[in-house]
Amino acid sequence: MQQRIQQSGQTWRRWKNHLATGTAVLGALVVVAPLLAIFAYLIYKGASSLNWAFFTKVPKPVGEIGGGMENAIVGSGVLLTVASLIGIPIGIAAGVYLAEFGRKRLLSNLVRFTADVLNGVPSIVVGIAVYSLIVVTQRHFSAFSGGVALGIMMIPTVTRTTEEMLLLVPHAVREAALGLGVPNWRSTVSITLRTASAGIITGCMLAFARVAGETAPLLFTAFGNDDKSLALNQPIAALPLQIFVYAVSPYNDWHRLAWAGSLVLIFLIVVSVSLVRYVTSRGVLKGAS
Amino acid sequence: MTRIRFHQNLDDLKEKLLVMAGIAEQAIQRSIEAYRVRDLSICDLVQRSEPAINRQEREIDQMALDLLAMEQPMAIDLRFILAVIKINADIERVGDQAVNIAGRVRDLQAMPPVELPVDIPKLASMSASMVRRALQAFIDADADLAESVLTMDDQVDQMNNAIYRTLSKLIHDEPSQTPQALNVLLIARNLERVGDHATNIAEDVIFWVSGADVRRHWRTGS
Amino acid sequence: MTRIRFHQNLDDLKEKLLVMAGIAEQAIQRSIEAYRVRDLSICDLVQRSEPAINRQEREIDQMALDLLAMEQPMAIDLRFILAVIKINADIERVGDQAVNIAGRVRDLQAMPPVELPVDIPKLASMSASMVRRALQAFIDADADLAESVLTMDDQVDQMNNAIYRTLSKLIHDEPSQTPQALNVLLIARNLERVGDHATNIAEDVIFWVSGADVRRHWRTGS
Amino acid sequence: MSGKLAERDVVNGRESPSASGLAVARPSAARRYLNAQSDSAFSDGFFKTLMLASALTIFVIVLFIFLELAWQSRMAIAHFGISFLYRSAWNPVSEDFGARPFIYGTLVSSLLALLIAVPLSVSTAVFITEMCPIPLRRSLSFLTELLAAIPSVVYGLWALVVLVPLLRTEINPFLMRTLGWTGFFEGPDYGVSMLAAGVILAIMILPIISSITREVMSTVPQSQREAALALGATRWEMIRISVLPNARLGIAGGIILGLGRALGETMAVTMVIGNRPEIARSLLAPGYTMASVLANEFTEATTSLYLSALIEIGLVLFLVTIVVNALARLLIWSVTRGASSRMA
Amino acid sequence: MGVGIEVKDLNAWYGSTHTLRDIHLNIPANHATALIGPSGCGKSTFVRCLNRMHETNPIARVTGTVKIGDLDIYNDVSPVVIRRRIGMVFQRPNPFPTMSIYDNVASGLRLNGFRNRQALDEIVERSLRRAALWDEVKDDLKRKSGASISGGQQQRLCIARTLAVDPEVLLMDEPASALDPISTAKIEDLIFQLKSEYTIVIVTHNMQQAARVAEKTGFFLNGQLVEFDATTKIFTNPSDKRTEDYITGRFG
Amino acid sequence: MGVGIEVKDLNAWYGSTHTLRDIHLNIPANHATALIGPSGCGKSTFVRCLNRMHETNPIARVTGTVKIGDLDIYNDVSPVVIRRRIGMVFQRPNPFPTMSIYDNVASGLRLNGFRNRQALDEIVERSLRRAALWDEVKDDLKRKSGASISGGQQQRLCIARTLAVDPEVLLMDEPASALDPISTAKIEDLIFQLKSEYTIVIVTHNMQQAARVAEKTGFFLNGQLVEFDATTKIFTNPSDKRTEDYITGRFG
Ligand SMILES: Nc1ncnc2c1ncn2[C@@H]1O[C@H](COP(=O)(O)OP(=O)(O)OP(=O)(O)O)[C@@H](O)[C@H]1O
Ligand SMILES: Nc1ncnc2c1ncn2[C@@H]1O[C@H](COP(=O)(O)OP(=O)(O)OP(=O)(O)O)[C@@H](O)[C@H]1O
Ligand SMILES: [Mg+2]
Ligand SMILES: [Mg+2]
Ligand SMILES: O=P([O-])([O-])[O-]
Repeated sequence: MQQRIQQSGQTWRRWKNHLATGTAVLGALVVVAPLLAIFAYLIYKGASSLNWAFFTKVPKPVGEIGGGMENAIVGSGVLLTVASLIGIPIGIAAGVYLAEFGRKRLLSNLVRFTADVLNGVPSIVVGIAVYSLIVVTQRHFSAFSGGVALGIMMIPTVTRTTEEMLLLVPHAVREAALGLGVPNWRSTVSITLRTASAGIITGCMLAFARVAGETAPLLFTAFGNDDKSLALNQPIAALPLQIFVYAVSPYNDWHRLAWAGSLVLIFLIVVSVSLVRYVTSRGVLKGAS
Repeated sequence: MTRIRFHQNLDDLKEKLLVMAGIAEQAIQRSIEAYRVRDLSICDLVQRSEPAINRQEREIDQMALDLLAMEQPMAIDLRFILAVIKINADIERVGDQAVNIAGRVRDLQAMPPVELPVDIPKLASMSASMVRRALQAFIDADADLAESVLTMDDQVDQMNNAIYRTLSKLIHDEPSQTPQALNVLLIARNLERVGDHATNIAEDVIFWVSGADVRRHWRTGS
Repeated sequence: MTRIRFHQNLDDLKEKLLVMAGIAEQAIQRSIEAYRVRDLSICDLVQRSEPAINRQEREIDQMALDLLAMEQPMAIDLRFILAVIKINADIERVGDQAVNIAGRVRDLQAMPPVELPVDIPKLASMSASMVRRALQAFIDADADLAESVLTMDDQVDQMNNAIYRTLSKLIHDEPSQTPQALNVLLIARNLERVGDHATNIAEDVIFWVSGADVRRHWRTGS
Repeated sequence: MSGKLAERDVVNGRESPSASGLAVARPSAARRYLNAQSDSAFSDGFFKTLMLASALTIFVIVLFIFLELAWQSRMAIAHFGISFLYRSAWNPVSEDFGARPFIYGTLVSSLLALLIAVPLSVSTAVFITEMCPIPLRRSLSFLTELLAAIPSVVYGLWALVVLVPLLRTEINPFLMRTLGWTGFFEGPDYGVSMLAAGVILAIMILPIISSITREVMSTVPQSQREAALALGATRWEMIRISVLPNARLGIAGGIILGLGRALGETMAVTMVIGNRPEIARSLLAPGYTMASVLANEFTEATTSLYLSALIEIGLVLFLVTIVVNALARLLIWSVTRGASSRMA
Repeated sequence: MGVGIEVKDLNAWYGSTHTLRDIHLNIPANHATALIGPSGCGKSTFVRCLNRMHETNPIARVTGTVKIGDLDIYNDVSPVVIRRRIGMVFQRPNPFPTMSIYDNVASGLRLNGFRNRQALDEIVERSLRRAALWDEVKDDLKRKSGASISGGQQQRLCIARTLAVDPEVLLMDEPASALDPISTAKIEDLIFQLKSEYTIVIVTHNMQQAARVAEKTGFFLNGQLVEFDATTKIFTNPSDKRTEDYITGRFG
Repeated sequence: MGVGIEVKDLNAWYGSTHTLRDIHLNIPANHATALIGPSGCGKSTFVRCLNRMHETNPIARVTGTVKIGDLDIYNDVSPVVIRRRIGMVFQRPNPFPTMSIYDNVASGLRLNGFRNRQALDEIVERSLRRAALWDEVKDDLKRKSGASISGGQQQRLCIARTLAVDPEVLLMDEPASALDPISTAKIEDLIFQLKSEYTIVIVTHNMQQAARVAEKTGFFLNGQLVEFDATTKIFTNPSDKRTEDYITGRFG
């Protein structure tokens, strides 16, 4: 047979195989290197600047050494709480609608598209929109407006992961529930959502982690505040905002605080992402598919 | 589920059975020929056919067994295979009867020839035609033709009984002819059994074709 | 693949066959009893058992057919069902022979009693014991026991031949006893056939148990 | 009707068990209980409406953002018309505004990022899913996932402190020497530059693209790989004919997502791009993006026309991301059509 | 105890394809009835019409009457109520993967608000026993998830889950086709035991399976019910030529 | 033409589980050989050892000799070469979904740098004809994707794809278990036709399938080859009690 084993081609094929392997390894290295560099630098710089005061003091006036970011940590907490209260329920409910009620309809396609658009809308644009809606009408910057901006940014991520995770739940599971005479809403809440819960939690955590580090939309909503504040209608500080301000400042001590803030922020994010990974890797989701 | 090969195998099975049936039928005819012309060489022929028939019986049985094991036959196909297994046994016994007849002819040959007032060839042709008809019914999957075999059996039985009476009277009257008469009586019985086997074959054909177990109406009736 | 129900069904099938075999065997014994004590009422009993045997034959056949259609039996199970189908036919014919014997006894009864120099009960007990042994082999799935049936058949054949010679000589010598002698001769043939059927049953048991088609060695050999 | 039925069943269950068709003689505890339950038609309807309202909220938000931006920028639109998009001037003092340098900066920095990130992230994904030993696989994918979660301001900080000096002292001189003749790498070299923005954007979108690619590659069924191997394919050939084609859809999706993020990325870019509204051929020159100008100047906008012009830039950015998203959907849709049956 | 099912003039559509045509059928109570036929002939559609699962498909439509006992399921009650009374077991085992074995069995009641713990314990045990699964899982009831047991066990779990709501009819759409022969035999034994208490309708591609478990068998072809008769009759001696051709593999 | 396969002392492991133990076996050339046995007995592992697919699993290990004709596949050649000579068809059809039907069939040759368009056309047509698929797809060769045809057609496409590289041996791991009866019958007919030209090894759960297509049958149990004999022998009168028990359903 003419096509049986052409020895000549074999060497070249082996070579190509090696070449491809080499390229992939190299690519991976090039990617991993800066990542490790960032981490190493962050830990090195940040850890050396961390101290107790960082968590318990508010910033000192310009030029003075010392102070901390208590105001920013508390502020971020307030902002993220508001954001989650807005983003997660709306996001999940919309995801449920897309997955369970509107598979093929025009309306749901429109919603799906707008969710993708919203996901792609630059955070700063969201900031502007919220600014003109809330800040301009209230005539002052506020924690509430910041929370709303972040919440809006959470919605599409939560919606789309919820939808995707729900679609991963086999149709058979839904039929099983309906076949038992379970009402539709009950089946959706107790079976479908629960089956997909690990994935949905992942989505929420990712959305949370994403907005936790957002700076741009806070620039003209939460604005920042050098004092600790819990009031929703007052300007409020936030970790990323504070980091930005300190990073672009010319003062060394502020740079130090910026690094420390970054480390804390990353630590929070890493913890939440790891938690998510732990939950998902326990295989709760795997059984579903 | 186009089980082409399976159905070819069924056809092969039928073919094989018919070949064997042909040999058995021929053996019966030959044995009667031997009786008519008192020819020992024909007896030899008949007796030599027995191993062939037995071998074919085994082959057919094996083939049927293989098909049952390997093809999950259902409905008409299953009934067909079961009918073949039963017909197979009957045909083999028809062959046995031919051999028995040949044996009797051989005994007769050793005795002084006598003229007996019975028409064995007629009985023989009757029985043989029952076998042929039953086989034709099998070939054509014709239940009606098979039914007709069942009625012929009664005639064969009557002829046999008549022969029995004639011969037993003859023996009584002419004791000198006892050995010959006894042998002929047994030949008649053998032919009657051939008819019975033909009847069995016909019943199996009806069972295969229509699914009705004809014994239900027939045997209990008689 | 724990096909529990299927195997229960197989057991039921066996059970049914044994019940039927018991009736057939009893029929043979009764017919000989009738012969010995010249009792017409026993003949009636025997002849009345025929419809029951026929009905059971049909039921067993149907059950076997259903099992084949519904359970895809394989290997030993399949061989078992095929063996049952064949044994079933043989047992039914054993029953027929009993009925035939009863018929002969009825004829004899109508004639003046004569003392014939043949031991029919001995032949009968020989045949009956073949049947019993074959059935025991079937119950125990014992191929060796079944083998022993095959050797007994030769003895039965010899006894039958001896009876044939004795009786044909007797007829020759005492023409007046012809009708009685002829009937007894036929009874002997019937008993010989019973032995043949027992042999068939034994062969089927061997086939079922060991998978070896015993006819291969035996029929061609003889 | 349903309520009445439930009642009837209860009655039947207690008093005349065999009267109704189904409530037969043996109502067990379970049966009796279930027969007493309503058919939930109302709660089902309510639930569905609630979900629908939430879904519509998303649509309303996007619509609102668009209308708000358009309304707030009406003054600039009226003033400059379409020329706003291609004029290069940016002079708050004379109130002369054009978005061209920002649009240019946004597009170039994003494309540059894609150019760097796509090959790297795809080959990383290939390495992780197809080649690397299993223990290493986990830690590598965890690492890349973490990177996706690092806030951009941290990237900016790192870029400002580490990347920019590194570029200025080591890499840019090298580039100028070897590739200077193309005109893309000419001095003067400030460190903060379009290139720096492109590199930091690339680093930021790398994990996004690579983790999505990795995910879709790991969903390629093992049977597809075995099909190729069983035909006598080498590992690379197996990847080429089984893995990559099956995953291309997801990879395209990941790239688009990365592009979206690069276009709108604000803080890190603001910190390293140099923030100068000029268009230069050299990638080593500073630039400006739409997002950065908003971040830098929005709170300082003093006149209403200035503010309006800035918001119009926001509007343009918004529209650009919509267009990119639409393109992405179109692309994904056209690819899916070819392989739709795979999904079935 | 089970109830009989009376189907009259049943027609069903998916969009504009007419999937079932004029089905007339009386399914006897407390027996197993098998439905066979070539792929796409409408067997699944038919059983899904019996508990109104058909209408969960947005393009599906159905006309005709289905009576369970005296109850006209399309006119007298809502689908949710009818599905509680007519249990269904699907081709692929579909336990709720996030629930424990116990919760799976309890789900039909719990999701409808049943809260009596003790009664629930009893019902769960009895259902698992009836489904011949109790001995295999009793030690892991609340520890193992419904997805962590073998396929055959999962399918029996699904049967137990259905039994727990004490339905009168059990519909099974190729319940063993995804299982290995040993699990299949167990499911068949189970059906065999259950049929004295329930009316069982089972769709199967495997004719021997139909033969083994069902007293009655219906043969569907192109959306029509060609023949409905005793199983032994269908498999040894069907009346209709098309049935015979299908059974013996002369079809298609 | 096919070649015989000689297996000596084959042992295989997944991690530390010893999956195959001391397998000795001679598979005849140009015949179909069926492998049966309960789930998990090692049938798949065995056939995967025959074309060195086993070793693609990172935790897998194998010892012993497998000779295809005179060639010791574990010592004389690379796996890439051996897999081209020993084609494999899997349980679930796995056509390349992104390729057209034509490209699917041509893929094996293209991999080897085969570029002659005209010869390729011929080979594709011949392979599809041999796989009894040509008439059904000839009009859509380059228009339809490999995934857009029915399951049964997909499986025949996979067979055609394997035939196109003209292997000497065809390994099939439950090739019809995911298909409906009609498609199954087509695949069986196909195997029956192909076996005069190829050495075919087919794993199946369906004993009747083994019976229908194969001349020889091997029975595996717990990683051991219990019996290897003519198919009719195995199914009507096996020598080993364990085989008999499995065949007749007395097992387990
Ligand atoms: N969801 C659906 N949408 C559109 N048509 C469908 C759908 N489900 C089934 N059909 C069509 O309805 C007909 C009957 O399908 P059904 O599933 O009832 O067949 P079946 O007898 O169960 O086949 P199988 O044995 O393959 O399960 C088929 O022709 C099929 O194409
Ligand atoms: N990828 C794997 N990793 C670890 N163990 C495996 C793997 N595949 C199979 N095994 C184990 O090897 C043994 C043999 O498996 P194999 O797949 O060969 O069985 P099989 O006879 O093909 O079964 P089936 O009929 O279910 O396909 C089983 O006990 C199984 O648990
Ligand atoms: Mg179906
Ligand atoms: Mg396997
Ligand atoms: O065995 P018989 O020929 O006498 O039936």
